Amino acid sequence: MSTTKFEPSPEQIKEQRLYADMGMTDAEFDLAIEKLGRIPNWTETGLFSVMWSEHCSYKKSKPVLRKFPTKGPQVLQGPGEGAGIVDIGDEQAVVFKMESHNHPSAIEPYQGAATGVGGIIRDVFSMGARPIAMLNSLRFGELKSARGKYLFEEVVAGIAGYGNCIGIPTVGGEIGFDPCYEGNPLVNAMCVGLIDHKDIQKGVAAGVGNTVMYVGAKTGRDGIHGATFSSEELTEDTEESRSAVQVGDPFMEKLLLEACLEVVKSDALVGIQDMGAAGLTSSSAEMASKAGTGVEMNLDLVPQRETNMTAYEMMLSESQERMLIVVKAGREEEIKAIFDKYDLDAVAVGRVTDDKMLRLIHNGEVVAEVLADALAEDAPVYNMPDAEPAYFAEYQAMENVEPKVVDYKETLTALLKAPTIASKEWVYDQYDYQVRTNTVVAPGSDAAVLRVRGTNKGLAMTTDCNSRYIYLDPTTGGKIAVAEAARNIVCSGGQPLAITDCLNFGNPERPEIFWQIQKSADGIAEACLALDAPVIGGNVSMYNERSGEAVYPTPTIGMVGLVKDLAHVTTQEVKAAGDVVYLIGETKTEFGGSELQKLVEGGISGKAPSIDLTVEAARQKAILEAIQAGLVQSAHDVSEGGVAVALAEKTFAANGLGLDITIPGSATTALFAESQSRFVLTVKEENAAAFEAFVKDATKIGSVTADATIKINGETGLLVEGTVEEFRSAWKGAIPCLLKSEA
Amino acid sequence: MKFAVLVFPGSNCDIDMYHAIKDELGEEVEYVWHTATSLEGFDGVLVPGGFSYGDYLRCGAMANQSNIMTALKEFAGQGKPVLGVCNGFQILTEAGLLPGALIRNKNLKFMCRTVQLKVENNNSLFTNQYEAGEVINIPIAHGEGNYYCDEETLTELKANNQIAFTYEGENPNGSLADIAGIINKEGNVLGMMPHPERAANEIVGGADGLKLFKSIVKQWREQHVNN
Amino acid sequence: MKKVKIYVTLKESILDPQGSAVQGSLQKIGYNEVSDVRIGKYLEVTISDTDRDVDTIVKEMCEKVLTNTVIEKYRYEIEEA
Amino acid sequence: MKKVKIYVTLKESILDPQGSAVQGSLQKIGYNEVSDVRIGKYLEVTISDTDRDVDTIVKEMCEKVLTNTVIEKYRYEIEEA
Ligand SMILES: Nc1ncnc2c1ncn2[C@@H]1O[C@H](COP(=O)(O)OP(=O)(O)O)[C@@H](O)[C@H]1O
Ligand SMILES: [Mg+2]
Repeated sequence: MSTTKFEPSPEQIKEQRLYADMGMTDAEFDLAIEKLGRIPNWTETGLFSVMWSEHCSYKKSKPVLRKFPTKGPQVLQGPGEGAGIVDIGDEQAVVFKMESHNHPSAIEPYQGAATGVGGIIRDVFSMGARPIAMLNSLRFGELKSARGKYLFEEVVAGIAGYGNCIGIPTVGGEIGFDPCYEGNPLVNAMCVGLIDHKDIQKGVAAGVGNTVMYVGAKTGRDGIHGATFSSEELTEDTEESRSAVQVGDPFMEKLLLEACLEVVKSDALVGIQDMGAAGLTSSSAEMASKAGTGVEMNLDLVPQRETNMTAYEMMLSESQERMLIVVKAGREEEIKAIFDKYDLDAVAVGRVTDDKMLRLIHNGEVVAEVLADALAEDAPVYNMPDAEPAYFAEYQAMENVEPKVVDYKETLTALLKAPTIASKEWVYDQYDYQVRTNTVVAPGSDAAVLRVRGTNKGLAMTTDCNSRYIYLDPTTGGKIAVAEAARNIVCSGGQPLAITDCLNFGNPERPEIFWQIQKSADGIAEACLALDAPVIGGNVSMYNERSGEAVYPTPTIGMVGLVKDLAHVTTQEVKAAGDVVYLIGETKTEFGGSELQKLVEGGISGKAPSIDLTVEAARQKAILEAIQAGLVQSAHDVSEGGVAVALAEKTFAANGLGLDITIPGSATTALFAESQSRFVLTVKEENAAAFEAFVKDATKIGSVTADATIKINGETGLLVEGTVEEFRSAWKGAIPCLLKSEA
Repeated sequence: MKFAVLVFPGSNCDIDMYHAIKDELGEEVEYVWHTATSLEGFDGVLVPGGFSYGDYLRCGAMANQSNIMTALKEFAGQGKPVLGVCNGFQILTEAGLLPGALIRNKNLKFMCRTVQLKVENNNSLFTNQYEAGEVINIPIAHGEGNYYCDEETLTELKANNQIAFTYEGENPNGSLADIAGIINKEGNVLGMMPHPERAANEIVGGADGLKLFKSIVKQWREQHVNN
Repeated sequence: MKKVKIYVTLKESILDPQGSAVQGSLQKIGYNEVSDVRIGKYLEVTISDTDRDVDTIVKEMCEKVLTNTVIEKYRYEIEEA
Repeated sequence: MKKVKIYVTLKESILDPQGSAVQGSLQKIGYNEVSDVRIGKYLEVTISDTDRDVDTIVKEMCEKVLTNTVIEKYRYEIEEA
């Protein structure tokens, strides 16, 4: 085995513990020696270190992920491939996955977000699917500091820049603002694709003697060790050490996308996988491991952007917009012709072997020779210790109390201005949400809905996670995240199909953090079972801390649902004067983690709102049936800010209409409590009786009016009265106003 | 009537154009890859939106260097209809088939929303199905739709009735004289930033754009029946 | 081999919203002395040895592709590399 | 009054998608001698008379606002205007 003359020898790596700089522990390095039967050289140490990083191996999160239900009659492909796949009938399926790009975005927000979008798109089209929509879930500090505003503006611009250019509509998402995200924003991107069953691809290097081809952009020294980097905490000097940030090239990816979708139609293609984290290493090792074969590659043939790259650098580079494919021997030219049409490199760099080895040749010599399974399968799995944090018992012991509210109208206005609730139009206005003309429900309602061209069906999609609840009580909060996503799907007329998740947490080596991970996974798993929405894929992002301060536990849920008939599509805004307004679900004095609590007390504490998944499931089913029966004019779930905010939101897109409402109970609770499993629907007067037969626990609370004002009465008289316009302008102007304000 | 939809590397709205013609208008349509050298057999050419060559360097600049552009210029020179939308409009100005240029939106941001347009000239081959002064709803999605030309050109555009559409109410991008779309002097080339092909079906963005395509077909039918 | 530096700027008569935005934000954080900002493009083009006249080539490329003369002007410097 | 010319370019190791795409199309239309294109920004900043040291101001502005030092580098020239 040769090493480049400037590289440390195996002995030096061991004695000077050089592997530690690559993120490996002593025990892990010993395990690598054991798997290899000798001390790994520099390149090989690099291979082990990236493949055994948390990002690639899930070594610390595997035991948690096992909690998730992943099966169901609808699931065609569960976790393990680039993206999960769910059947939607007619020999078609929907493919989706969500992924984080938090740390890169903290360093270089535009490119970090852009390359996050690019990466998740590749995951979807590497399955053979045509990407049809993007969503995202973002978390920032409270837009008070110059840096905070800069991160927010640039992340949004990066998502827009990449998504718009490649021509995939960005149709939805969510954004939260809390101080804990100030130094470590979260940028999660989700891609949804559509595929015919017959085109489904796998990332396998099958068929000994077949050819391994490298396609797409050239390899540079970008983001070497990115996977390791994302498996560490951010510190003040991480930024310095990031010499080579990845830059996204959406045009290149558009070409790669179109070329790959042509290639998947060819029976010369055997396997395809994107080069994501750990680039050439993970794609080659995983494709071989999955197929039970080996792969031999000649790195001299790899298209390179920079000169004098070492084997180590090439294997660990995270240059974007690249794919590894395996094609039947002798048919390379046909495949190359397709890539030629798009002016893309497509180079045979190796072949599939029968010895299960990942073997690399550079400058005519073998520079690495490792069992593919050792890299892809044999990473150690850790059962991390967990410990209930002290705050939890304290919060659980707290009584549910109402925050003090003096002026209801002023409070409603303030809540509408809170950035987490405020209109996100400033954001989605920058996203092309219509390109490819399938967007039936654009951003601004509950879930986005896209039509499936050529059928009468639609796909509803959303991302959701209230991390404040999860911080207070991870199990309950985890359940709520899934339930809320499902509510948004149901309100739009869809039946939840499955979820993808992105588990964003702090440092799992801290037992309190690992406890948050465990407990929220329990909650998510339970809700998935109750709502029949299995987990078909996802991503884990840990070490989201800045100088020892962890973000709130934020396991974002991305959900896709099936709208059986586009006639069922329902939006949140009220439709006609005279319609009856119903509130569905019970309102309790629940303010832990609520927007009102945050507003009044400046922070959050206490118990998260309770949730009964049996009630939730039954209610969602009843509402969906009522929608499918054509009885519902508008539907909106009650989330942050409670009923008052939900009602106000129902008027903002409905020109000239208003609401006249009377709600019982203590005013503050009735207006602002965040009790779960609640909905506000409107129904035509003549359908009221039929609707009530479907949804037994619906309470009439008022009617839609023609005068564009919002009037809410309580037991004690008028609580809130104002024009729709005054509320709308507060809600709509809040984010632009925060961005303009002095830092 | 048979339409060509030009496809450049990076075109995104090609499929939208294609389906608007095929599914909503019910006419014949084919994609034409940028390396083609002839547009023979087509009665109209649609230059779609998107990001040809990533819009790197300058929107439309590199697409203008494609093989197909020679054929397109010849096609336009024969008086046959050419419609450029969004990136297509940018390509047509780069090619000199339409005067002026499109620069960055005044707020420097990409914008996606539905805007109101006023039909300024309903006498053209592209607008004969609209009422004069009709206000229509059409989506926009662009970062560089701010139309610019010099004084002289603007005077000419006005004098020749070449301004097809203007933004009604709010001008989203800062364009000169609220211009949203212009026609060449001869009347057979239209460039516009808003996307009529995205407004060809009620379910996904309204149907106000369909009349534009119907106008083209009507004119073509009349010519070919009279001959 | 030649290294060509090309400067592309908007014509004076054309508004430069990006420049104004940058000027605005510089002033906001205390650089009151910044009275004007114009933003253009700067290209470094490497041209390998050729029989053709480099000056002609560069001028041609600028006119044909690299600038839009309706709104932009350019100048360039050719250096030995 | 000073006129400052600022050149902002991507660091060498950073991918320049714009530059590569432009190079590709220049080659395709016959400029085979173009072996590399890098695209950066060119700023002209006018600074009115001030007591502060212009060099310091410019450096500060470059670091804080005008460039992203994670991926870009800059140089500048200060001229009397
Ligand atoms: N980052 C984003 N990108 C695109 N759309 C967004 C984003 N954030 C919010 N939206 C859209 O704004 C609307 C309101 O979002 P949100 O308040 O999260 O709704 P909900 O509470 O129903 O989940 C939704 O249509 C959502 O898709
Ligand atoms: Mg909702």
